[in-house]
Amino acid sequence: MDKTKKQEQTSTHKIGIYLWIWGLLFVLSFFSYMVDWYQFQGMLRWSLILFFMFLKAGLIMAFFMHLYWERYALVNVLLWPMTAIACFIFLMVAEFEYTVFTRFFYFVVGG
Amino acid sequence: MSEDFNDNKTIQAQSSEAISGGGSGIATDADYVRPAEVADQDLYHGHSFITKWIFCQDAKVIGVQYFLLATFTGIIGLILSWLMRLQLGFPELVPFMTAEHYYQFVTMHGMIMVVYFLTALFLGGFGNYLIPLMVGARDMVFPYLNMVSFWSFFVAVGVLLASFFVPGGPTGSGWTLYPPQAILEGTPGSGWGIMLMCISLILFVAGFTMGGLNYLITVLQARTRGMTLMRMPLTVWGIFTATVLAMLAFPALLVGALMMSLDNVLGTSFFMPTILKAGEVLEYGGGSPILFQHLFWFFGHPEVYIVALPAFGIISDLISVHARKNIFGYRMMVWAIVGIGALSFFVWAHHMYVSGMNPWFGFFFATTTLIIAVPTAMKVYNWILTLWRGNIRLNTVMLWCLGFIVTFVNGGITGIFLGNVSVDVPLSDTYFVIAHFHMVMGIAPLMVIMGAVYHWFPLVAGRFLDEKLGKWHFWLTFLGAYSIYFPMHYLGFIGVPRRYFEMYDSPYVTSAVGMNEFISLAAFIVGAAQFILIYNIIKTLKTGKPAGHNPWQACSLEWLTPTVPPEHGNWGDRLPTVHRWAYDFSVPGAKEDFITQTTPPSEVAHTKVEKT
Amino acid sequence: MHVGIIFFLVILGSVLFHIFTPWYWTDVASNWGGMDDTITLTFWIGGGVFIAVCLFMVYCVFKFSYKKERKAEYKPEDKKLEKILTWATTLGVAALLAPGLIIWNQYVNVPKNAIEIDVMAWQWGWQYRLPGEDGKLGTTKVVNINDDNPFGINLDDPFGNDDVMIQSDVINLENNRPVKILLRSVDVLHNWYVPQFRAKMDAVPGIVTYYWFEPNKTGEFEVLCAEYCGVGHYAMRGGVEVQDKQDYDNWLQQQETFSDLIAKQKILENEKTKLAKK
Amino acid sequence: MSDLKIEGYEFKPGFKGMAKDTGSDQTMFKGVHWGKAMMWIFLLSDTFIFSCFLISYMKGRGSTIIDWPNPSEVFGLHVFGVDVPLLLIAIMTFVLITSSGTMALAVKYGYEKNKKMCGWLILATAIGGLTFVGMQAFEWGKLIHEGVRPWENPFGAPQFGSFFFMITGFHGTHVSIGVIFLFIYAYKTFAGHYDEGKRGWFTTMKGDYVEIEILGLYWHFVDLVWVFIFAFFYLW
Ligand code: HEA
Ligand code: HEA
Ligand code: CUA
Ligand SMILES: [Cu+2]
Repeated sequence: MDKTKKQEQTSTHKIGIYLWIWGLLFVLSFFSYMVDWYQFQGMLRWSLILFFMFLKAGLIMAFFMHLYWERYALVNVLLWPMTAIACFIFLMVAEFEYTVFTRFFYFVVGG
Repeated sequence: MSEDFNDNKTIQAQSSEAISGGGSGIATDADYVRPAEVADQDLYHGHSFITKWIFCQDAKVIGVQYFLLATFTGIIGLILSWLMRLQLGFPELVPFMTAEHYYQFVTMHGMIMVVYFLTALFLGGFGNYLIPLMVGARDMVFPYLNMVSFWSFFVAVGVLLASFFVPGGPTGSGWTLYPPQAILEGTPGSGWGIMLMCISLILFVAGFTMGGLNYLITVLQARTRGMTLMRMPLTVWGIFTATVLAMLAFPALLVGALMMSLDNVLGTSFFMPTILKAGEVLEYGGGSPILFQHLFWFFGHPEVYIVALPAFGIISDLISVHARKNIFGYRMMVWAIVGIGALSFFVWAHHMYVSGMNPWFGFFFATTTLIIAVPTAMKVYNWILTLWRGNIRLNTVMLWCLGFIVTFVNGGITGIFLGNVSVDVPLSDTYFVIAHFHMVMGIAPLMVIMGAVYHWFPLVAGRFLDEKLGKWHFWLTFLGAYSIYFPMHYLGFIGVPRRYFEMYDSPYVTSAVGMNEFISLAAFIVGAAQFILIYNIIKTLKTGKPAGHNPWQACSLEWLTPTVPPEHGNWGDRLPTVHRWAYDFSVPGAKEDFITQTTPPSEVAHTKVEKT
Repeated sequence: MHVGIIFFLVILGSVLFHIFTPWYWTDVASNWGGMDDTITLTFWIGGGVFIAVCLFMVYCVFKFSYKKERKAEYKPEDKKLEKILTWATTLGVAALLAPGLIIWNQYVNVPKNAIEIDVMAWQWGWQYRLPGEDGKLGTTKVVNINDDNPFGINLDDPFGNDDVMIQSDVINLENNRPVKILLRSVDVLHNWYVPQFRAKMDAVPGIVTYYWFEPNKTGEFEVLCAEYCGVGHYAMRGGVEVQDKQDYDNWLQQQETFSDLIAKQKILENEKTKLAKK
Repeated sequence: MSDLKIEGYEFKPGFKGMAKDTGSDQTMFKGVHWGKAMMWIFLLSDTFIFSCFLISYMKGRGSTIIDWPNPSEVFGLHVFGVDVPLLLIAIMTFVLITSSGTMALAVKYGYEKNKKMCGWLILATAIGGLTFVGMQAFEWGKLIHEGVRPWENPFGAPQFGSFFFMITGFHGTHVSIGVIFLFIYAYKTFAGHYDEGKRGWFTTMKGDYVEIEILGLYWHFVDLVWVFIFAFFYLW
């Protein structure tokens, strides 16, 4: 195992890129904190939260976890299963809306 | 410690200069296989009895350990099913059987059979034994982790069985463990029993994850030279895909079990709405029982394919070897396995059509569920098309294969009934469902296990199992099991609900009593017939006909080890190189009716072998 | 040889069993005959495929069993055949799915004129509530449930007062009138299932679920609980009596409403206080 | 990684490369160490665990008809006479990101075989993690003091407490396990186990700097999960 490894892994990335990402993460975290600070509400809040969240997650995965430099075979294996999670999320949104509807309708407001 | 490793020797044998005909200069040579990418694995060789047989790091030993423990739990499950059948067929014979007992038995039977028997046997047992051999690896890539995996399973089984002896007994909540009922009084084992069940499941998942990582990385990263994914035997494909499903599905079970334990112990209300019990309102409120069902089936549906896919894979290999014909449409088979695996994450709520979930889900899940029938159908067609114009050896192994096809297609078709949402409405939660899943999960994969045992026993033990006993075993099991479950569908049509301790004064009973007695009788016979196999194994270990090398004239790697049974490290000094797929049977122009995977093209230049 | 014959007999036996079985579904007593039709259709298509596959297998066993001198065919793939089979199967599946979805669409959409019935389940029994003259059921809460208010009706909900309460596990239904069953449970999951009506749905604590049907045969039917709910599950029975309009109206007349109950309770209390004063 | 070379194998970028890698023999993830591949797959599985937690949380929060407490207030701190919303959480986020940065650098120096830098950076990461766990303990203490329990919550829906303790607890367990390993690896780095390929205590496998990257993957994942928890639990 070690023989082939050694040649390949002597090449690393410049320290600058890590410092950059590091800085960006601080800035983005600060921004998402500001979303709360200024008490944005509604769609604006949601889209900002999600935007910063995905940006941060993306930076961590891509650079700190080196996914940006990995080959597509690995990247795709890791990302495709997320479609199942996405499906689960969408359906559970529909489910909680239905649940809360029946609760309000039959236990609170009636009609 | 250093003498425990023999790395120097093997690494040298593996370095690229030592490869005959190798080197990039002669790349035009038909036999050329590129040099090894990774250095040979160094293995820890145990010396004492303990490191060799108990805390052993050899995947083959671990596989056998898994196999034996899973069979042991399976026999417990079988005994429980006998007790259930006694109650259902001849209640007067078991006056000691209360409803509590009955429900505990049903629950433990279901859970043991699905998780601790089939999953452990296919993935832990066959996976461990066969994956490294079939892909040409020396062992699993993380032998230590693999060992821990088995012992976690061992502890999980221990905890599970311990629940029979705690106050209140094991949980009787049904294997689906639905809250609120699972953790409320009124269900047997709602205190200790369900707790231990959750703990045992969590241990199982943890242990399985360790094993699963091994299987996956071994297949992905430790294949031998020349072994591409599209040359792997379908057995490996089936187990591999099932492992992927398990790694992604078990988390949902883990989360569900954890949250339910918290509801039980801390009094949180994840799954618990306001509940009135014996005139008093319990301190719960606001939770959602349906959420648990979603979590459970997000795990549960992939789980049923976790036990089905290895069966699909193994059966393909057995049929191909014993019909002396390549598996028909290998590519399609691989894609079907992968497709079924992927789709199985999008169909879970077909178990919940009448659960009171958002009714619009019915459309979505009925569609996805029926779509999954298409790749499955392709697999069925390819099995029978492999028989077509084959040269079928009607030995015991092949009999199990034929039995599998009949029972699987039967169970699959009833799955189509249930998947079609409005057809499921009258049939859900009746014996039709019981019949469906025993046919497709209880019997069909069992046929595969049996076939696999008869097929690979000569490899593991070096001797053939007795054919005559084998045939008895097969016919009793197949005909018996078919006559248990085929009529059972009709109980479902009448409307007999599942999980009924007895039907008592219901008008439905009268006509069903006779059938229940018949089913129970068949169940006793089938169960007893399994002991033929155990007898056969014990007898054969001593007196069986020696098998020698590659007794079935198969092509795949596991039969090509230098020693039979294979030793630790599998391949002696040098790893095999692979030049073709695992199914070159009856190639026109070849001397024999099979060409092994390691045969270089130059040796069979005159034949019409297709490039794979 | 005998292998093929036995497998053939198994298939033949299955078919014969299906034809001659004395165990089959009860006569449908609701509008969901469409479900039976879909099952029948599935039987034809599915059963046909099952028989075809198995007979093909039996044929292969007869025709191609081992002979030393014969060599099997070598044909890894047949793209065209596989394509045909894929499409044929897709077609078959679609043919099954379409009617299934159409019926499901009817199942989840309740007709406007359906009468709502509140089915309340507990371990281990049933009771029912019908809307009164206003045609509407009052809202409920589990915490309100006590001897004076067996259904947990919210006292400040005006719709609740005239609700008809049937504290019995048998309910009467009017023939040929669609009912919307509203299911509610105070403890665990249950399922109000009458095999003859075909329809079912779980009662889930914490929410209200529903389904509908239109009974079209008079008579008595047994209600089975079809979702596991603890040790009493198998004994959790109820009854339905489907009657013609006149009988049904007579029956309805005799039932108590929530306000009756409250009034009765008041009288009782008054008497008690009177007694105490004396 | 980017300029990998394997004898007899020609690399292609992008999806073409993916098809080629997948179709090749021996390995599918070219040049990826077994342990690293394992960690990735494990993290994928772990992602599903956290996803299930968060999905359950979403379902639970969405379907309760009792008001959900406003996290911005609940997690606010009263400092210097003013109420600062989410202050503690903000600091925790910054601490965790800091430790993620040090970890990334540790991995880099590890590959450069810079034992000293690598070791110190791992140690810094461990201390960052420890700080995080400490602050989480403080936060738990504060909430418990205010009467929030897994089964009840004075500010509204009881599920708030349940999900809060469960999810942050599970995440905190991950962090704690990570911290333990960070300390062990810091020791192993300083002791030179990765330079001389000393065999592991249990696994008996030879040490290699790639283990630092594997640990790094885990640590970054913990940070990654926190990003999601931060967004969904504290900001929603
Ligand atoms: C190995 C396990 C296994 C397998 C492979 C399957 C396969 C299938 N199952 Fe089954 N199922 C279970 C195990 C399994 N099931 C278990 C354990 C339960 C009950 C759990 C419980 O509640 O306790 C269950 C319950 C269950 C339900 C819920 C019933 C209910 O509770 O109301 C449903 C509903 O959709 C369903 C559907 C299907 C379908 C559509 C398939 C399909 O994958 C089948 C596909 C196969 C074929 C269709 C046959 C071959 C095809 C042809 C020959 C082609 C021609 C066919 C046509 C054109 C129709 N199953
Ligand atoms: C793989 C799964 C599996 C298997 C093999 C079986 C096998 C059997 N099952 Fe089971 N069963 C379930 C899974 C399984 N079951 C599940 C999930 C449930 C639902 C539980 C619930 O509702 O919660 C259930 C429920 C269930 C019920 C319904 C109870 C009820 O709802 O009230 C009944 C009733 O008859 C029943 C009967 C039987 C019988 C008679 C057998 C057998 O006797 C049939 C014959 C079996 C064999 C021939 C296999 C035996 C072999 C071995 C044990 C190992 C030997 C191996 C070697 C030596 C290598 N089972
Ligand atoms: Cu109520 Cu089952
Ligand atoms: Cu399913």
